[in-house]
Amino acid sequence: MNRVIDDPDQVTEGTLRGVLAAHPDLLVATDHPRVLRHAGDRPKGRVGIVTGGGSGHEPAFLGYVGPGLCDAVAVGEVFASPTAKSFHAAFKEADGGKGVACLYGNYAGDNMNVKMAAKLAAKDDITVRTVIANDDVASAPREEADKRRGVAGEILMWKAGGARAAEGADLDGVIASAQKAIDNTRSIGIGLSACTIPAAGKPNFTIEAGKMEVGIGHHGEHGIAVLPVAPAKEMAGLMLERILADLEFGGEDVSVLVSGLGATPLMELYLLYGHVDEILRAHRITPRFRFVGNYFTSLEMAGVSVTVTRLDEELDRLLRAPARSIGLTVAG
Amino acid sequence: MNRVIDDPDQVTEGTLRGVLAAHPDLLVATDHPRVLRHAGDRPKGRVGIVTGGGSGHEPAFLGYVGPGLCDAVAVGEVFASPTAKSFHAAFKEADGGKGVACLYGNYAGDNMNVKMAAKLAAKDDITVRTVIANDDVASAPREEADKRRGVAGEILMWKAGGARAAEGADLDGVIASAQKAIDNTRSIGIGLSACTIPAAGKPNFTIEAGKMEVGIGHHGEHGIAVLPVAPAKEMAGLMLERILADLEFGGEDVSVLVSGLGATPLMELYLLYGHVDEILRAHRITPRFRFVGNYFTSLEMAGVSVTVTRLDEELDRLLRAPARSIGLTVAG
Amino acid sequence: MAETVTLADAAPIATEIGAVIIENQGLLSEIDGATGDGDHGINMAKGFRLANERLGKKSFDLREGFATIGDTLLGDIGGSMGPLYGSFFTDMADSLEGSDKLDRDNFAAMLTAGEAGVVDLGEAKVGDKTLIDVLVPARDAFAAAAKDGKDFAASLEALKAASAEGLESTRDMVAKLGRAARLGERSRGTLDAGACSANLILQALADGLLKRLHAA
Amino acid sequence: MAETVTLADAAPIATEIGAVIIENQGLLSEIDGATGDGDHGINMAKGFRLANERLGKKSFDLREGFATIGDTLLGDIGGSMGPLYGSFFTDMADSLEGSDKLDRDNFAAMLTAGEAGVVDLGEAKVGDKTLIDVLVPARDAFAAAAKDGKDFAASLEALKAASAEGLESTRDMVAKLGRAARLGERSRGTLDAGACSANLILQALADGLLKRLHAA
Ligand SMILES: Nc1ncnc2c1ncn2[C@@H]1O[C@H](COP(=O)(O)OP(=O)(O)O)[C@@H](O)[C@H]1O
Ligand SMILES: Nc1ncnc2c1ncn2[C@@H]1O[C@H](COP(=O)(O)OP(=O)(O)O)[C@@H](O)[C@H]1O
Ligand SMILES: [Mg+2]
Ligand SMILES: [Mg+2]
Ligand SMILES: [Mg+2]
Ligand SMILES: [Mg+2]
Repeated sequence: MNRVIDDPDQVTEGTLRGVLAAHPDLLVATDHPRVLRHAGDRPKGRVGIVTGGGSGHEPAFLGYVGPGLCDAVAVGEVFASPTAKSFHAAFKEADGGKGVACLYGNYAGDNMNVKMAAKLAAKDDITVRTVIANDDVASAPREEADKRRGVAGEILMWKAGGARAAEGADLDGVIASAQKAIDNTRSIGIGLSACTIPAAGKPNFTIEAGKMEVGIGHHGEHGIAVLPVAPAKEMAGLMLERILADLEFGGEDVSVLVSGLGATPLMELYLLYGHVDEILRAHRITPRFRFVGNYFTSLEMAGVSVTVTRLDEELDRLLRAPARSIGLTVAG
Repeated sequence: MNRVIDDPDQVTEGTLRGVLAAHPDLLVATDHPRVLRHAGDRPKGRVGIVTGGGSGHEPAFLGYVGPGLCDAVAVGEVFASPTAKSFHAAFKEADGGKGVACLYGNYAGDNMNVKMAAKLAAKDDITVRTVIANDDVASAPREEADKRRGVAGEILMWKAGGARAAEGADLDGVIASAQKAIDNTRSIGIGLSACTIPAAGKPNFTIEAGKMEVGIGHHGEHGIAVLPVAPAKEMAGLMLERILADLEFGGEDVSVLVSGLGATPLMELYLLYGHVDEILRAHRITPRFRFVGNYFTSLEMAGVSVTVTRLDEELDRLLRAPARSIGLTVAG
Repeated sequence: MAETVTLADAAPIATEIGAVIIENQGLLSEIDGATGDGDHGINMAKGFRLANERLGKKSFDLREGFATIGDTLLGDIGGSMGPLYGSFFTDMADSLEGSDKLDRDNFAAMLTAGEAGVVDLGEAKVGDKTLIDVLVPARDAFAAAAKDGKDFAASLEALKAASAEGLESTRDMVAKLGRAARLGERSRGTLDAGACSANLILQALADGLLKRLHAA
Repeated sequence: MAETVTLADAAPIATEIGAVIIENQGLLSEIDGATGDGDHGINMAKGFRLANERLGKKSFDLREGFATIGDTLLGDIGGSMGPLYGSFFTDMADSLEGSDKLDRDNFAAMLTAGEAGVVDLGEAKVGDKTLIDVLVPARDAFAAAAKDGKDFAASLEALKAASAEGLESTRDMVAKLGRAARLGERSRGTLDAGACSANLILQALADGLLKRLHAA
């Protein structure tokens, strides 16, 4: 894999330097080198939103910091949780006196670091509450939904939580909306090629040519089946079958997000979206919000993820609210 | 290469179906299956903007149709010029009685098809004038600038031309601004891996592991040198050296666009941008507009392109003007 | 030996040309692969297959046949071949407007119109290693034979020979236009793909007419 | 044989632990590679290298040494190891607050505090195939020996034996937590990487104390 990097151990530093240079209007550095904050005023008199996770998933996580979304982000090494101190520093950056909602994904490292960070924040009298995204239906059976990983559905959680905080809701309200967003969201991915952590220099999993891994995780975690690569239409069918069975859909409208995992051309994402749209409509489900692009990636992994969110009036309002960030902009 | 497609001969159809399903607010089908038009009102009493080119470069070209950008697009097969009739149909869709500016890239097929289409349009009493992007400094020496290919710099041309048309300029004015944008724009790419046209099934060029092709074209056209993969900092240096020598920069501010070619992770694009920014500033050149992402791709080719546009007051105004499209949105 | 063929009688030649191109799809792509991107056969066969499909559904004379081919290439084949051969057939059809038969003189005019359409669009010159290196000598040989007083059939034989020679002449040329141009000297030593398809087209056209002239 | 070691005298143990981890970086990664993602050695060595660098620049006693290790792991090592071992060392350091020496009783309390920090955060149970499978039996063996009236040194020897056994016990376990858990039955048959690093840490700690108890 030929890459655009310098020292493989310094890719995260280099990425942050570039992001800050490119988006001074959106993101600023903080005293903590692995924490970025929204360039606007600090949240004052409203709930602050923090997220964080390993790098290599860009535009996640830092790409979802901005007005109407997150206030600060803790940035980990490639595919590794940020440190407890990073999360703690992010909490301090995002605190405006009304508490902090930490909205992140369900991975062991993140869970532990956030827990430690919340302990540290408590000493500063900062109230931190969390919503832990677990939208990946392939990562555990429904009875063990609390073991499921968070994937691209986190974006919906950030959007809902961020919009609710912007509306001036208190911490309970923000947490409730973010939790509602993720509770109504299901995702699943298909991997078509492996990816390589630059510092490791070789992939730590493989997907053979001609095979696809259904249910793959965002770091190459094993999925639920390795099958011969199917036509896009069948891929869409396979993915939606899982999602719709899990979501107990009752005819509501939905938001649909099709994300590339890194190396899959945009044309293929749109091609897949066409099938997803058709299948949903055949189930009398109407995609009211439609996102297609590289929203949550895994370095140069080829593949796609599909995320469906069941909408109610509140979620509709929150998704429609204005927001601006690298990864997602909703015009006001 | 595992892909998300159905019939390899039908990828363009599938892509268009998905795009139309995903963005009914932005794009609508026309009587011609390979022409999309902006979903808003047809341009009336103002100049219409048309572009077109082969597919596989998404979000180019169809991703730059929208308010403040292009009015209609002709879509070719993967990496192949749209037909003369497609361009002709796009001209008809974009004509609002004040003539059509066809802003496209310098490739033999596109040149011929646009020329034929303009002849056909003349019979309908539609005036068509063209600006032919030739921003790729690596594709011919400066003395033969008219042989140079159009690459990601086309986006600046569309933005300038589209903004000028929205301002209500006449065809001469729109053409002059689009031409000025491209005349002040230089691009160069580095390829890190080959890509495969789905219908062909195998790449028609190769880039070895550990090698990079400096100056590669958007379809894998040969560049100016095949070198061992260099650190990102050196890549940035190599690319800017060519661009700055060609642009005869006199201290003005610039717009910088770093685009991935398809399979290069966003984190690497930002990492590269950090170096580009630093080098430009060391040359006392200030990046006033900064775009980093997959703006103009080549299927799943790994690599990057850098595009620098020298700004004057007019170009600054036109780049700042509101626009909305899949590929580029500028808030009003 | 007849000196004219009605456009109605010559109609099948339109689809015969397509058949020859489709038959030689692999060859054309192979030749293109040596110096270009190896898709010339695909591009050409796609266009002529579509044209022949359309022609299969209606009755037409040779002018209408050429018009349909031209239209199909312009409407359905992008890249360079669509407009170049599209113009070739469209402009040939246009030149037959008002005629109901082909003779030595309007055939010469027809070829000239087609060739002019290609040059007008592609701006290729003889020696650039393109289909022009077949079209120009073939047209010139026909015109010269006609000027020498040769009959239609004999002039067509002259065209056939010059067309084949034109194709062969591209072998030693360095490509100046199209994808092969970037290879510079390395493009020398192989035939040009477009010249090859042009030769197939002209041979099929001439053979079709000769057969009908002889039969009459 | 002494029954106490001052925290000042014991200070070098803090960096000795780091040295052992750094030395065994390859081994730890190799073991992790069998069932996990093969980075345990990298993660651990990175943390302890940083901690030892920091300790190299100041004077400290064992409590301060552990506090620096804990702080470094929490501040500079993400993933699971940062918080787990970070808590382990931070909570051990906290338990020594107000003491200036280690004896059998406050050593037992210290170990208990460290182990509790890890369990509190990671919620692992004995048998889950994690570092807990070393920490718990080692702590229990020390406590049992102490209860039996064994002196500090003898209790440390009991800890060393139990720690090694604990590590070995992970070989036949099926992982229930962490990356290895997804392998299910396939995780049986190899040691656990975290258990291996925990054993290295406890052995180095015990050896360091034994050396100083014997020397006194
Ligand atoms: N400007 C031109 N004028 C005439 N013929 C041309 C021109 N450019 C290219 N050609 C012909 O096109 C042929 C290649 O056609 P084809 O492979 O179908 O298109 P592409 O080069 O786009 O892949 C060449 O062999 C050459 O004969
Ligand atoms: N919840 C937990 N509690 C205690 N130890 C754990 C827990 N989860 C994982 N571990 C330990 O972590 C070790 C792996 O560490 P390491 O490879 O550094 O991190 P990662 O699994 O994130 O790559 C495992 O061998 C196991 O001993
Ligand atoms: Mg070709
Ligand atoms: Mg081609
Ligand atoms: Mg590991
Ligand atoms: Mg790891």
